[in-house]
Amino acid sequence: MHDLNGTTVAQDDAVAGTPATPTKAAIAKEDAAAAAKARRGKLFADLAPLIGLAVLAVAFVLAGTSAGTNMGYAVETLVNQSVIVIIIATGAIFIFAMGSFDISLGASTLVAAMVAGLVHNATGNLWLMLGASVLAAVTASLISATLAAVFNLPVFVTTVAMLSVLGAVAAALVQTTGGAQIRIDRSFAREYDTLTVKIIVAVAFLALCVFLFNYTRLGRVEKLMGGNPVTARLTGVSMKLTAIAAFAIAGLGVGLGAFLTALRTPTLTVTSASDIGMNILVAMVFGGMVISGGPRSRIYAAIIGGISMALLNQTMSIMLQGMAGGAGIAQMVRAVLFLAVVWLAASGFRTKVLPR
Amino acid sequence: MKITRKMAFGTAAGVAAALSLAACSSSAGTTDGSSAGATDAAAADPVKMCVLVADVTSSEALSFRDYYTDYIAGNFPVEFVYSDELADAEAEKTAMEGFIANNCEAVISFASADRPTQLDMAEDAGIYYAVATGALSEEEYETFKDYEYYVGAIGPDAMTEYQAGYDMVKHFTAEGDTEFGIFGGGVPYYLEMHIYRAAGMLAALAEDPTTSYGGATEMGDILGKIYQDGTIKIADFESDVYTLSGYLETWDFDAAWQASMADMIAAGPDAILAVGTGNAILGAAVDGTGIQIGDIDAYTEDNLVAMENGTLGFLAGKFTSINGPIFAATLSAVQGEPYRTAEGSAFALSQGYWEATTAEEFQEIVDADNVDAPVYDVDALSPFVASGASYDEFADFVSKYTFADLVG
Amino acid sequence: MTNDVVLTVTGMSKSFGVVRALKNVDFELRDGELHGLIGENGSGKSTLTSIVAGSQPADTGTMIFRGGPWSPATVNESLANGIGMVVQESGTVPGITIAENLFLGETGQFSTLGLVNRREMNARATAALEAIGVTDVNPATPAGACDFQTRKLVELARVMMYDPAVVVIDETTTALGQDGRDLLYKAMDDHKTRGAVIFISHDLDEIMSVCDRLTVLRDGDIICTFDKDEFDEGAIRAAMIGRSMEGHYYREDNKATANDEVMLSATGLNLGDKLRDVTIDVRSGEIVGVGGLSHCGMHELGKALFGAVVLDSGAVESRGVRISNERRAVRNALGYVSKDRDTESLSLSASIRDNIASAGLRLIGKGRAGLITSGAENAYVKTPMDQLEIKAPGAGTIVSTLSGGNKQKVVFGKWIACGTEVLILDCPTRGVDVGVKQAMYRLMTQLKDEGKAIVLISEEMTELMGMSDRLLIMKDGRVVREFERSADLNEMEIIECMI
Amino acid sequence: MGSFMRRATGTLIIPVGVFAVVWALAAIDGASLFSSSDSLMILARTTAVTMLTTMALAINLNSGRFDFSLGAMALASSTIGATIAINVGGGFPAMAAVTLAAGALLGAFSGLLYVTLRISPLVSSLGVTLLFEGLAFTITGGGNISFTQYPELVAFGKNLTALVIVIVLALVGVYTVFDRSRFGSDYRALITGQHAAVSAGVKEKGNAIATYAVSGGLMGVVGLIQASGKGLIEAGSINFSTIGIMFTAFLPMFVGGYIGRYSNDKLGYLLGALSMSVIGLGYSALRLTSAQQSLITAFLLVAFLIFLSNEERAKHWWRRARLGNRPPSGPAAPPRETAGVGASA
Repeated sequence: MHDLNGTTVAQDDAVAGTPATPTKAAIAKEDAAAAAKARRGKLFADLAPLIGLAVLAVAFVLAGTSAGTNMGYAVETLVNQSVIVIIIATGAIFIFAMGSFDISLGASTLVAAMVAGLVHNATGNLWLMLGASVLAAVTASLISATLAAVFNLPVFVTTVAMLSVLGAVAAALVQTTGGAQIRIDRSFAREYDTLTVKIIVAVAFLALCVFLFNYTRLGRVEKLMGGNPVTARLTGVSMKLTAIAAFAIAGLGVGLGAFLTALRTPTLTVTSASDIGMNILVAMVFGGMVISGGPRSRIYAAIIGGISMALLNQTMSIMLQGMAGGAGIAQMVRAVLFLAVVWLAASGFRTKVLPR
Repeated sequence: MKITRKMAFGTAAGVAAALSLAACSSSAGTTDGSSAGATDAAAADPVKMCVLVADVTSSEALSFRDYYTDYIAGNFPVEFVYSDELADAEAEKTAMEGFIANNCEAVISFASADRPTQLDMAEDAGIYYAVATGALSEEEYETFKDYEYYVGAIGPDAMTEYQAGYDMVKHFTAEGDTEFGIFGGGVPYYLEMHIYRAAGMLAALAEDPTTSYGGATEMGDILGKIYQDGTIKIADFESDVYTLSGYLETWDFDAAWQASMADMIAAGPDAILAVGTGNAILGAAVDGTGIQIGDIDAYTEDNLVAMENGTLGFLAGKFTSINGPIFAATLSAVQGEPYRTAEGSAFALSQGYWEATTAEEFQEIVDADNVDAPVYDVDALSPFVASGASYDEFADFVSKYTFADLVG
Repeated sequence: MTNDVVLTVTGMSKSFGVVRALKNVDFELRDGELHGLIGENGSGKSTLTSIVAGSQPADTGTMIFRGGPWSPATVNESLANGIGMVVQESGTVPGITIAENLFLGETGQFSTLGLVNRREMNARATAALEAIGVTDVNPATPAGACDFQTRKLVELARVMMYDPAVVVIDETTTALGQDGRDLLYKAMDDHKTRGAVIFISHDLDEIMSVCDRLTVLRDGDIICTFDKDEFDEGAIRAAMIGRSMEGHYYREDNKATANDEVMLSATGLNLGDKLRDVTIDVRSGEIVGVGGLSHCGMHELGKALFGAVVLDSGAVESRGVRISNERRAVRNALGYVSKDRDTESLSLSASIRDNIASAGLRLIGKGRAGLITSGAENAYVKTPMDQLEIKAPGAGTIVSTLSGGNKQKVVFGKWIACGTEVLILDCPTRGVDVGVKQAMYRLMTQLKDEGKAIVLISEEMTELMGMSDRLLIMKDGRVVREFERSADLNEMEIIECMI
Repeated sequence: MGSFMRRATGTLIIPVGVFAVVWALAAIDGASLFSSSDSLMILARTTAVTMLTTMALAINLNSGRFDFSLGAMALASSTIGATIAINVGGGFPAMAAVTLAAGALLGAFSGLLYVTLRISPLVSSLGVTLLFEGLAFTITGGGNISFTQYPELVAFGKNLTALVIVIVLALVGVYTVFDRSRFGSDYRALITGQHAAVSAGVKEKGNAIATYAVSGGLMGVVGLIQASGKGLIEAGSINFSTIGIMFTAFLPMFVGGYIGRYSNDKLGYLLGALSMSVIGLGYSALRLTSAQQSLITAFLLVAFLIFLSNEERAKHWWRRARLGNRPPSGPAAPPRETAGVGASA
């Protein structure tokens, strides 16, 4: 799945175009042209998700205004619906950047939200609730990471196992209440389920992630690992510590996302947060994240992708309201757009053999 | 195929164009739809009613939907906007947000993952909210009954659910059956209505003096035990008369589940008592075994076939147009005449099931009430839509819901 | 031997990015001859033959084969039409059987309705192997379960099976034991009765003993061609290196020098049959060469010294610190340049900047609370890029677009920039052109003068002799002999220890 | 003969061991694994579903191609097959033929999309999952397809003989296609030598599309069996709710890879699936709750992977402890199975 030899095609093209008796200057010129072509491809790939976002924003505004949608409320809704996915997906980029794959994030969001709910119900304290949520999520995340590190397992498989385990834990947590749900006090949830709280949490966490990813060793090392794990190891990178750090950050994101989930939907059942696991994956890819990680990982992917998805979902629901089977059509349109954006984003990075 | 970047740009531009075109045409479509509705109903401005549905795939949900979108929308000045399948509270909230943004004037909710949140959102947004085929818990009712935009609830309350389970067992024991299996459906997920139905079944059996469930014989005790265990334990069932030979509930339809189902059927009970969707899940398996299913579901074609061939021995079901009165109350509220109780609160009215034990009864019900000719038709509902009817008149209308009341 | 010309190459040029691998080359192959090609790495031997055998196109030039124009688009097309090549790097696929490898992409000939008749295929495979004298290989064995020599012989058999008029054999003998070599020599000799052979080797003695004619390449040019009766070791060597006028290639001095401080010491290293009781010390200002045949264990030793393998027993220490893993190695200023540059030393899809900075992120962040800004990073990367003259449009250039030499410079840059004190180099000049090679040697000399310690693992004897203060020869996982730098080191004597 | 014994032991140790342990646990609890006349049929049915899913997953995952769309392919193909059989007629033969063909076509479409777009197969499969789920939803308008009125369409899923025949045919078919055919040898060459095989003239794109088509066809059969097993098709499953089935295939796939070292990986998938089905019967006999089942299955997955990943390490320690520094003797270990390459990503 690694996109090695990323731009070899560009090089081949340049070589094929070399004139019959190449002078040094001509070679240099060809070289510059090849490099420029590669840069254009890269730039385009970087821009594709933004183009997608812009297209969707335009479509949303057009659809919304012509259908008489309450745009002010709709925009606020956009934030409400995307912020949790954005937070969790941004944290998860630390896992994906190093070439690992975590399928259990949705389940751990659920468990963390439930723990948050139980702690709140026991203590009534907002901060304890937040702390418990983060602690539960980080713990779950670190169990996967340490299992994988200690026993040399592929992370993906440990997270598949975690998915089952967390599902069972959620069922057990619900049973402690002697009912189908963990209910958090409604008025308390309403007090804090505000745009301000969401934006504070999101901005704080995203700033932390951007800082760690772009301005510290951790982000560089993860991209190196994603690009070529053997090289990373032979450059003195501790794979285990890096993986544990990445999973801890992702856990923090899940914890915060779960905290907001508990406030947004204070009635938690075993099916709560069931869509989040896949949504964060789609959001990341939609936003231009390379799923195999490596040097082209982008910390902003989740933000772009999360908003794009919320825009798309709202546009589709405006357009298809009242239509039987509309959900199926909406989902197919989503799929086509998703594939189109991914394909555009990968357009500068073709190889001779099929990507894996 | 060689894909160039030019094509890529083309695709992107095309997608944008298509989306915006679709956007325009969709608004046009909305207008068309409403004018069509208006022609029939001879009213100018259709009321946009949005419907929250947790499970859009069941045949029950589909027939309810047909009743609203085909019959009601064709005869009243309304248009219906349905939600997608709602898996959880988050999905409900997202759908509510979409409804509010898109100027719904009322929400009729079939989704119960987080009713308090829905109620709060509707109240904040100033749109009417009604609960269909369900009820708020007492505690919830006390909290929300004075909300200005809460219309009320019509549907089986917990006791009605309990009664349906009770009636089912009474039917089979009257036929002389003594050995049963129970399909507990959503009991492990603490689905309240399933627990009450199961409790009703056990309580009916426990009327025999030698019979008890873990020592419990009364409704309250039985409910308590089920809530405590989160399941039903057949080992705790004691009786000299009756046998509980199998128990199954819903989870992944995997090897273990299928083996458990086979065990339950292999034990050869006289009947399997299902808290819901029993025929859909077990019908194929019991076909030809002589075991009957008692079910609480809806009057669908599948269930009719099952009753004809003897698989389905008892059905307590919601009839197709059961949601007529809640619609009438909601539309009335939107048009400025909400029904309020004497205390000025939102109403909480109960409606129960229609029961059928033979194909003939079943057929009678289907003939009497279907999407084309519902029992709650225009004539029945119109007197309660902004026509000055009092709360008591409306409550009386709702309470007469049985087959005998409505059909004769 | 007839004197008919079977293949003519005229005015062929080929560039890879900024590296000109072939410069307007003319070459002639006669029917019935065994024609040797010799030259330093990067001299253009493999480029020339790979174009002839269809694995890449030339930029310019024409080829005439058996009287007609020749420009094969693929290796298979070339093979089917009369020119086959056994490549330097392993070309077998590990997950399929020997027989399937022999008929890779060609299994259609055994299939009816898409089903492969394996009995027939295996029988044909056995016959093909026996044709080159290999009798002890079961064609149903997965290639991945066979040793390197067997896989190499399978490649030879695959080519020979087509009975091409021209067979190209590219530096295959380094992978072969004596028995394998004998099989190869016999196959080549037999083939002369049916066509011609181009044989590429680094081993001057070997090439002189088996070839009828010998062409020397250097820096993408053909220098000269010798007939058998003109073979003279001195003259050939002079033609190969031929750069006395261009300043010193290797080190100028002939004396072993080193400071006192022991920078790296390994004691009693054991690892399966790869390392057996290896003990070495490397001192400040010293270049310790390690040589031997490909599978003598020297590459494993390189990794072991860097803490990159889990040893059965033994320990590596650097200035009092036990080097038990790569992380501790880097923290203690060790650096490692792998033999497999693209897969082990670089992140190809990353930029030059990302690669060079990767070992020094702590240094970049030092004094600024770990904060890594692009300004600081660019400044950090600029020095090695300038010093090593890495040819690229900028530090943001993706490494996969660079030539082999420049890639290797990036790897060196990574270790130099972070202040490495002990550098373990495994075949550092593999696949780089002569100019870069010279730059590397200069750099090594400079590092030695600065008091760094260097372990130079190489398959090239001239390089080892030219650069090492001490030269350790390994065989079967053991250090069998140690030579000290002096003017009168005898290459033959050294090679004898290896075999 | 020694080699035969070694191979037979390696092949059978897992299924026989699992059976013995599960049987013993059930016996201690006083329960029987085969308590009803349908037990064997259920064993065959779940074995068939698990084996086919495992094969469908493994044939692409071996090539590093991760496929989330397996469940969606089963859903969409069975929805198409059932809709046509119910609305057009033709009975079970029509339903089976259409479902199988639809599965293969959907698979081929998925493969075509991947080779045309040349994007990561995992990402492509995410899009394909959404597409196929959406397709099934659109066909039925979101409703379930119930077979209560058409029991003849699903009788095959309750027929032990039919299920055993499906298992045998699928095993022989997949073995023939991947181990005996020209396509198969190209396929296996591409797995471990993508570049070498492509440069030797193997048509990678066609091979990939065909592999996806086979995977889709297998999932079509799974869809058919599941429709029979449940008596209904939940065509309203969207938002990735079909991906769950993929996770049930991991453990059998790893077991299959292990067994493949001693005999054949396809046979291994069967035995792995059989083992999982026996464990399922055990869960039922022991009356474990679904939460307990998930925990045990997760534990088994991790434990088996720990065993696989640390086998070499364990041997290394063993060698150190027993032999000291003497070199090991004996033949080289068989090559490690490449299954799970993609999963490590």
